[in-house]
Amino acid sequence: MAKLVEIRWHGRGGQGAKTASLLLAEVAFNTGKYIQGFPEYGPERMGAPITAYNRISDEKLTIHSNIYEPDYVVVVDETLLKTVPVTSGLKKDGAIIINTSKDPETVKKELNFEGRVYTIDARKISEETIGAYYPNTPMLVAVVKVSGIIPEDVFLNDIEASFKHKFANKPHVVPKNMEAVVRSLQEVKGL
Amino acid sequence: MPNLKELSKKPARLTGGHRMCAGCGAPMVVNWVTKALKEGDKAVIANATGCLEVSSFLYPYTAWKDSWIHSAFENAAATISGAEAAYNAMKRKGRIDETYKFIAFGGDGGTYDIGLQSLSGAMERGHDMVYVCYDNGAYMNTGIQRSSATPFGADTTTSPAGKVVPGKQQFRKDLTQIMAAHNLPYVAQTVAPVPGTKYMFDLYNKSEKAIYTKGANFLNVLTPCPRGWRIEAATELDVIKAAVETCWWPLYEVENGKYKLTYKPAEKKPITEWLKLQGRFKHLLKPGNEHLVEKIQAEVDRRWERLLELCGEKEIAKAEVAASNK
Amino acid sequence: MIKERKVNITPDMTWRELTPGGVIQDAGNAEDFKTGDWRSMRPVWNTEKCKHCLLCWVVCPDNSIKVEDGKMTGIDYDHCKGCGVCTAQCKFGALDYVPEE
Amino acid sequence: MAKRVSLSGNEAVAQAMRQINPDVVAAFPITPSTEIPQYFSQFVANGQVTTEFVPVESEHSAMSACIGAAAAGGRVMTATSANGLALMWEMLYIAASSRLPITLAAVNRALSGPINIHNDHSDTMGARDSGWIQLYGENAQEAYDNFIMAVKIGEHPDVQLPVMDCFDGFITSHAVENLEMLEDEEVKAFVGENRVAPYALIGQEPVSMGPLDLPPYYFEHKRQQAEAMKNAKRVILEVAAEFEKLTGRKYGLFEEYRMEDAEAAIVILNSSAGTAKAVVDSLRAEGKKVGLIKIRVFRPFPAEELAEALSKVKAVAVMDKADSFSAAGGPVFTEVRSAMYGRADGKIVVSYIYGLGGRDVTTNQIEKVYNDLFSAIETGKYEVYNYVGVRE
Repeated sequence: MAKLVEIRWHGRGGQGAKTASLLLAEVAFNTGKYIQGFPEYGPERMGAPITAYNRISDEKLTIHSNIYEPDYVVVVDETLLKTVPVTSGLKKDGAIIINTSKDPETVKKELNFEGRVYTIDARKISEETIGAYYPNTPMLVAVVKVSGIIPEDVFLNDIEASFKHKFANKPHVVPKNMEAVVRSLQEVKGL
Repeated sequence: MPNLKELSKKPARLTGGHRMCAGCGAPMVVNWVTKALKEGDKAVIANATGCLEVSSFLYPYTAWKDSWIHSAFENAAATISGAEAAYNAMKRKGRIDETYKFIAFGGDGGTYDIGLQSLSGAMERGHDMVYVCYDNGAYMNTGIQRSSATPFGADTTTSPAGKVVPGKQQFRKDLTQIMAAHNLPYVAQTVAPVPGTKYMFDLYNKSEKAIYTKGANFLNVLTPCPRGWRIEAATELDVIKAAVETCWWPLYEVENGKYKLTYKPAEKKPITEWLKLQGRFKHLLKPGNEHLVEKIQAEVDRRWERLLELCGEKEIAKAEVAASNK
Repeated sequence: MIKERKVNITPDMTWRELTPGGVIQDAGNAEDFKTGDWRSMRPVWNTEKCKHCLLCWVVCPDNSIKVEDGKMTGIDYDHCKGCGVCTAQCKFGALDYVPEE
Repeated sequence: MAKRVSLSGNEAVAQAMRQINPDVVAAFPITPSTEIPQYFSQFVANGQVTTEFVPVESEHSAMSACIGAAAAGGRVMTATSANGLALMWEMLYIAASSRLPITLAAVNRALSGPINIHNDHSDTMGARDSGWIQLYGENAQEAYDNFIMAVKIGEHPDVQLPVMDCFDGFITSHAVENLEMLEDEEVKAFVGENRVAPYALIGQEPVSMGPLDLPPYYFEHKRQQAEAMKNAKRVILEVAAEFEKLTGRKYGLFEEYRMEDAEAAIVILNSSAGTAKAVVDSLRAEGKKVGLIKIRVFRPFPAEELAEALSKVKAVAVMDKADSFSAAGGPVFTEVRSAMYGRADGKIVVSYIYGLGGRDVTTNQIEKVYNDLFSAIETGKYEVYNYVGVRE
C-alpha cells in the first residue's frame, strides 16, 4: 500500500459513518499503522449529512487539516449521491465505494466519475446476517478489501477479536457479525 | 434549654480584634453558630465577600480560630462544597482521622442575589454542610445598596426615598421558602440572640440541628446592622425583637419537608412597631404615607397566614375552636 | 501582650518573607489587633451588682466580656469597641455606659 | 512499560486523570471538553478511582469548588473550553493568587461571539495573564503527557501555581490517534500518590486563606506570584527531564523543527504545528531553508530562549489562532517580537492571524506564509499585520 492513505466518509448523523471511521482507524492501528480518525464536527443532528475522515500511514502523522483530496471515498447512504458532491477532490486513481444494490457501472454513469467505482449492498448483507440494518460493518469491510490497507487474514482475526470484546455480554451475535464480514469481503462489486 | 454557664466554658471560635462596626450583629451570629459545634469537632468555614469577610481577615490578622477560606462574592457555597468533597476523598483514602464540619457564611447580597446559583447548586448536590445567611437586608459592605432581601419602603443608597419614590418598591424575596423548596433535610429561619426572650437560644438550637443533621442545610438569620438600619447599636436587639413580634420575620423550621413554627407571638404587633424603630423607614411614617404602611401590613399578614397554613397552625386553631364549642 | 506567633508579619517585611498567597497560619491572631481605641463610650462593670447572668456575654460582638468558670471576670478593653449592646441587656445595673475620657 | 493505544485527545486526558486518581474533579460540560468529565464520571461510577466527582451547576462553581478542594489540601482537576473558561475568569485569578495547584484541561475553542463551537485559541489566550501556567500540545500524546507533567509542575514547592493543559478542540480532542500511555503505577510514582500541600484547611493546623489584602501587602504578594512563575520555567524543564527518563519523549519550553540553518521560520502553537511540519518537510525537499518553532510553554513565556532560537533566521511569521484586536498583531506575535527586541534585532517579524472559529488550517495556507516570508526577504516589502485563510 501507499505510504499515506486518506479516506473520506459520507453518511448521515446517527447512521454510524463516524463510528465506521473510528473502527477502521482501530483495525489499522492494531496492525501497527499510524492512524487518524476524526469527524467534521458541526451542530448536525440525526439525519443530517456528515463527513468523517481517516488517515492511515506507515509513518508518523502530523497533518491536522481536513482531507480535500482523498484516495478513497465511502458513501454509507446512497441518497447522499444526489445532494452531496461525494467525488469532490477524489484522486483520479482513487476509488469510491457506495452502499447500494445497484451495480458499479450504473452508479458510475450517474456519478460522472472516471475512476474506480465499487458497490456493496450493505443493507441486504446486514439484514440477512445480523438481522437488522447496520451498514457499518459491510462498509468497513468493503474499504479494507478495496484499499488493501490491511491484509485480509490479519483483518479477519482482528475484527473477530474486537467483536468478541465488544459483544462480551452476548457472544451469540459474534458468528452473525463474522458472517456479515465474510459475505461483505465476497460481495464487493466492481473488483 | 442550653445552660449559659456551661456554654461559656466552650472556647470562642471567633476572636476579638476583627474590624466589624461597633455593635455589628454578624459576629454575634458567627459566635452562636460556631458555639453549636462540638468541642472536638473541627470546622472549615467559607465566607462570601462582604462585611464579615473583609473585616475578619484583613491581612495579616485573622479573627478565625477554625480553618477559613474566602475566594469571591458569589461562590461561598461552591467553595465550601469543594472543601467538603476533598474531605470525603481524603477520608476515604484514610488520610484524615478527625471530624470536620463545613459551614459557609454569606450576607444577603452574597446569598439572595449574586450567590443564589452557587447556593442552589451546592444545596441540590447535597454536600454535608450548612449555609448561613446573615441577612441584614442590604449590601452593607459597599454602602447600603438595596438587595432582594431589602424590605419594601426601605431607604437605601440605590432605593433612596425621594419626593416621588418612597424607598424600595418591591417586597423582599422569600429566600427561606426558596431553600425549603430544595427539599433539604433542614432549613430554618431565625434571628441573632435576643436575651430575655423565648428565642434567645433559637439560633443556637437551629445551628446545632443544621450542623448535625447530615446533608446540605440552610439557616437564614435576621442580623442587625446599626448603620444600614439607622439605629443606635445599643437598641439593635429591640429591633430584632420587633421583627419577630410583628411577624415580619417569623421563626420557623422545615425539617424533611415538615414546617414547624418555633415561636408564635402571644399577640401579633402592628408593623409600625418594627418600622418606627429604624431610620431607614422614617419617611413611611410621615403623614400622607399611611397607605404604604397599610400595604406593608397587608403583605406581612398575607405571608404570616400562609406560613401558619404551612405549619399546620390553621388546623390547630380550627381544632381549638371546635373543642371550645363542644 | 503580643503572643508568640508562627510568623510575626509586619509592614516592613519583603515579599520573600511574607506568607505565600496571603495565607495565615496563626489562627485567631486578630487578638493582636487592638480595637479598643475605637471607643467613644465605655461599658463599666460594677462587680457588686453583677449576678453573672452572662447576657452581656451572649450579645457582645467583640468577645470582650471575659468569663471564667461560668462567671464574669471583667471587660477586655483591648477589643471592646464600646457599642453598648451589652449595657442595654443588663437588668441589674451592673454595666454603666459612660463617655470615654 | 508503555502501552501503544489509539485514543482521542479527550479520552487520553481522561485516562491520565484516572491514572493520577485525584481527590476532587469538579466540572461542568461544555463542547468540546465535555467528554473528559463524562469519561471520568464513568471511572468514578465503576470504582476505578477514589475521587469525589462534583457535578457543579456552572464553570464558575467548578473553579470555585476546585479552589475549595485545593485549599483543603486535595489534588484537584477540571476541564473546560471557551465560554466555560470565560465564566471561570474571576476564579482563575483567585486560584493563581491563592497559590493553589489545580490542573485544568483547556480544550481550545473559539470564544463567543458569535457563538462557535470550533477550535481557535481565543479562550486560553484571553486567560494568559490570569497567573496560570499554560502548556500547549500538538496532539493527543502531548495533551496526555502535558497533563501528567502539569500536576508535578504545579505542585512543586517553588511553584504552587495552577496549570492549563491546552490542546485543540475537535482536532485533537475528538480525533483518534496513536499514542503511548504509561502504566498506571508509573504515573502514580511520577506524580506521587497524594499532593503534599504546604498548608491546608484540612488535616493540619487551622489556616485562613483569601484575605482582604490592602496596599501594605498586596504588591508583595503579587511579587511572590511573579517569582513562582519565574521558578516554573526551571521546574518545567526539570519535570520534562524526569519525564524523558521515564518515556523517552523529550519536552522543552518549545520545539525547534528543522531550524538549524532556517532563513524563514514560523512560530505556532498546537495542532497546526503538525500541519506546518509537513509543509516544512515538503519545502525542505525543494531546497528551501525553512523551519518551525512550536511553543509549548506560553506561561511562563520563554522570551530569552525564543530570541536565541530565532537569532539566525532572516524572517519570522508568528501565527496566532486568536486575534487580540489590538490592531497591531496577535497575542503570540506581540510577545515573540517583544522577546526579540534587543536580543535578535534586524529581523523581519510579522503576524498572521489564522484559523479563527475552526476555519480549517491547510498546508496551502502555511505554504503561503513561508512564500510571503521569502518574498519579504527578497524585496524588503511586507505587511506586519496579516490574515491568512480569510476571504478578503
